[in-house]
Amino acid sequence: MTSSKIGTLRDAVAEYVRPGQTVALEGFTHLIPFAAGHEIIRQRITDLNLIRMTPDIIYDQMIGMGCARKLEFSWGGNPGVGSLHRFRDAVEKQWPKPLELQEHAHADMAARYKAGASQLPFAVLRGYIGNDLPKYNTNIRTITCPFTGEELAATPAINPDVTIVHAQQADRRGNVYLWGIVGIQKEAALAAKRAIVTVEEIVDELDAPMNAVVLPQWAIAAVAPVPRGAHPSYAHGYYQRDNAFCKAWDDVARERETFTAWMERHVLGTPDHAAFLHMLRQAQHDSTAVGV
Amino acid sequence: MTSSKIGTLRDAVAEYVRPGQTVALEGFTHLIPFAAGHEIIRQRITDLNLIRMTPDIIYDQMIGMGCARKLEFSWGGNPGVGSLHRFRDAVEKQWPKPLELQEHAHADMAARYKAGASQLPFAVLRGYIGNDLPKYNTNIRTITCPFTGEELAATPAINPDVTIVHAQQADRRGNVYLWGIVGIQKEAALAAKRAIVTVEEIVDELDAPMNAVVLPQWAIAAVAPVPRGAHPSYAHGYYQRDNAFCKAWDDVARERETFTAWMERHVLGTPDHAAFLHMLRQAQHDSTAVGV
Amino acid sequence: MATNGTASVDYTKNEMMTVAAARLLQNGTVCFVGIGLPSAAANLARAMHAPECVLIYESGTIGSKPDVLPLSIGDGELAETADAVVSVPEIFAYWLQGGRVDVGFLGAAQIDRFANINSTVIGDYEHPKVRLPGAGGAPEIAANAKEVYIVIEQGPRTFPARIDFMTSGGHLDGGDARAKRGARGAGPTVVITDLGVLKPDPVTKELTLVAVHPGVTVEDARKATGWELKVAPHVETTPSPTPQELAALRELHARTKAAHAAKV
Amino acid sequence: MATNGTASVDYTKNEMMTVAAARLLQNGTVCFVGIGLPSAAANLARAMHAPECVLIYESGTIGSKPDVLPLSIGDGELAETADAVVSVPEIFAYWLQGGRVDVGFLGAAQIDRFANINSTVIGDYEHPKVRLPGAGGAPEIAANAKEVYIVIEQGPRTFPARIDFMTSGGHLDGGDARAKRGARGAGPTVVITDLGVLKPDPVTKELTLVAVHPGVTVEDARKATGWELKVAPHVETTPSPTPQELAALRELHARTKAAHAAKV
Repeated sequence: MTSSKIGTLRDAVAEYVRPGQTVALEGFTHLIPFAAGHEIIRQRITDLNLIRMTPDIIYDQMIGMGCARKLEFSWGGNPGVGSLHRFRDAVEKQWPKPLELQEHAHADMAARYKAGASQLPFAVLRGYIGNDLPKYNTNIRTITCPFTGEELAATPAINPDVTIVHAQQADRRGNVYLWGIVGIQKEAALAAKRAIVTVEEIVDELDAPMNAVVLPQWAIAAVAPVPRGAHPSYAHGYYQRDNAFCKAWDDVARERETFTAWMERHVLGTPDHAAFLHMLRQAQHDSTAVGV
Repeated sequence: MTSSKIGTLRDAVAEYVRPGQTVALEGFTHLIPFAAGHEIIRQRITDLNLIRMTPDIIYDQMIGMGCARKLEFSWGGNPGVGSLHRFRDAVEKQWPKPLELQEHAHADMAARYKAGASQLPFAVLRGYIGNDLPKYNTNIRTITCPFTGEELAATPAINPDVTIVHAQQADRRGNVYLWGIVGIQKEAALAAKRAIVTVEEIVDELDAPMNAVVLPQWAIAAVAPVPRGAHPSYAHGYYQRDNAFCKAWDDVARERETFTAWMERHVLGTPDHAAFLHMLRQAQHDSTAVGV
Repeated sequence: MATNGTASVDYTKNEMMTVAAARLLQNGTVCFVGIGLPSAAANLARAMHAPECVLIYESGTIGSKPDVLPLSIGDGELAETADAVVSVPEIFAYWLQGGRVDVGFLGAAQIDRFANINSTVIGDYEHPKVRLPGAGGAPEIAANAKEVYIVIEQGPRTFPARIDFMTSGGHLDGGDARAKRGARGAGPTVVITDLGVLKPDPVTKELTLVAVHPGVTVEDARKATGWELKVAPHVETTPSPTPQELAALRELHARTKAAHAAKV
Repeated sequence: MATNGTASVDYTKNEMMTVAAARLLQNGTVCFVGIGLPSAAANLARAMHAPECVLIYESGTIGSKPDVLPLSIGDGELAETADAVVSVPEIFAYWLQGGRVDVGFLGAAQIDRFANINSTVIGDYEHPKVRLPGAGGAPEIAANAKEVYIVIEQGPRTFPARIDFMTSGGHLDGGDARAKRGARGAGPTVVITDLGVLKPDPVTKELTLVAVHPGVTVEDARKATGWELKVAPHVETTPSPTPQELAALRELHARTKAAHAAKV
């Protein structure tokens, strides 16, 4: 029952991620599950309702490759660099297909995941005062405190069909340990019907401090070891962010043609993350920073 | 501004705890702030609205010594031993004075503290289905989900005037680190207008893991080093619970006379926690387990 | 304590009750454990047939594997042997209310015919004869665990015609009342007493005696019940504790006694 | 980049803006920091007069003391140098909404005369000309921090007569509108631009030019503003960056550049 949870990312995505589902790949600037996003692209899974607080390069790639019909989010950008060109092209010019947006604020998305993990139907927050989003997003409503009469914002819980997160370690039974900036990952995983976790490595024993963020194996559907699975984001204690890649991405993604060519060669043209990373390294040796 | 936060427990209680206030001394079976409770008894502070998920011996003592006019709680007992005799005497026979009860369930009290720490006026939970408390406690109400129409329980946030917790360590600036069973302490401290923390020791550097439970000094009103300040409960990494004391307490507290004599001698008759512990140890040498 | 002896080894009624309760837990079951007898039964199950049974204690310990029984719901041993130690709000919100608990394992002071339990007061709530500890985690364990097991000694005081206070909803007033009130879990599916085993009728949800322990008669169970006890057409007899079960349970208690004495 | 030089050292407009913003932070202030210029200003303050300024980043780091500027809101350096690293829901619920932040320090794409800011779209929301990143943490920082500082370059596009979308409420439509809507914090108390400093009128809450940077005229500020700019009776001139301030800022940027280049 337990060790069978550890397998390949390919098998986990094939088994649990289906077209049309609501899927969250979470990671708040750290431990972003890039390899898992690429695997979804490789398996040509489309029509997804993607959720993420901070859609960045991996969501830009998934949107540009036509995986998504809708995006629920609160901030979309390439951190420290600029816009997401594929995201903008989808929103501004419906390329490669229209992208429906359901837009919230960070505090709200965090509260919505928390409500989802708690199996509550809605979240409550002091939010959206003087914000125009409720004019366009009918999922931002109000609720009245039954004690004080105050009016607060209320939004629906997030309960993805599948959440995918990346962590530093799992033990041989599949218990997962992550540390550093832990973001929204625990809530996103527990809010989902099924959670898939990619990890840097499988270890004999998690040497986790007593109050560490540990997800027990029985709360997870599948664990897949994927070294450097968060690249070009970082994994605290393993590797740092590939800032050069993030900057170079801006040029790759700016035009549809360069984007498509890059994705076909590097993602669709490689069988897995190890091969992808190998190709990137070779390209970098050949002097172009991201192998365009 | 920072180092001045570290001082004596006597000064912290004298400065921040006032008659009539709403005061929470929290600790979920671990790190229970016994020394702080004794100091409140020594300073003859009365008319308190005490809050605690799990009132146990220290609240039995405070209630029996007349500190409380009201108790908000969700489980009252001497864990692993039995009833709290002074609590029962107050509820059943109004001795030494009547004790108003506001009773909830654990899941609710936890949600109420969380709402308090979040500065929300109310908490929402799936609770009280088939529970009679809402018949007596008008603070347990219902709220309707603005999305699904479901009816859920709603209760008011807890925002004590003062919360007191015990932790293992503080650094010289007053940053506090606790570990093990961390209970409701962070929420209780952050929900309060002022938080007082007693600690086992002051250390040069907190050697806390990255995601540990650390309360920064600027979120705390006062820090007081009180070695063995959680006795007879335990402090993980420092000392274990004094089970013999907890069992012997049952006999001490059963009768008003033995209780009063014990409290006068051991608590009112000692200037501070060190002297209290010294007297206990001497009494144990003299063969009676709790120095009756 | 009285002993019954139909097998080769003598055992107490309490031991029979603990063993019968332990047998219900499956390997891999996620069990939210109350202190006392539920905790003893769950840890006996871990020592016997269910080593991978996941124990959650409301103090926030997930996957505790204590070698000795805890005296309180928050003993240090529970934290030291856990897979994760989380805050109390988290354990109630993300793990219990989050629907991740298979079995809620509860004790009680009183139970009624629909497996509603009282752990709040004997007598009137506002002028109680006996003030009991109160709800603790029980109401939401009863509401949100996928199913609930209850262990309680059976007698006229613990099985009254009407409980004085409803602390944790079982099947409320029977039938589909529970589902109608929005409870997510199935509620109590079994009650283990020192006399036998009761299960709710599939339709009416009234507790029905389905087994008696060795040496106990149906009549004994009737007499120990404050209402007219419903009895299954065929009442099983619980197999006696095996020597292995008894040995494991007694070792657990012996280790516990030694450890807690040493800990002072 | 253009340089102004009224002091003994040349400096850029961006440097003047950063230094002016940094000077506002007091030692011990708890500051919720946006990425980019707010982060640069806050860390310059730490390096200069406010070493105990507590920096909170929305990724969950409390009391970060980075030696180099983060590229993202969640760089590892922010975690490594923090007093505590908590989850994202906790940082928003217990720390920001919990009322523990003295100053929210924000940038923006557009600002209006009542210090409402837009970081969502240029053009119509449903058919945008330019889709910007969106709200992030800003709306609740603006609502719940005790006060808000905004840094933004001043020009007709960033200071339009009407912003295209209100992402984070400043003083709404002025007067006591903000308090009436239930915002807990005082809202924007100062706006620092590359031209000068604006503060809301105490009554109307309309932004009023109270200072210009050296070499900037009131007329320059008026021209860079898309509405008829309100000007204080006496407009101060911001003191130029001191050599110490400039050295500290340039060292910070040099360390940052070296560190991030080395990190690939």
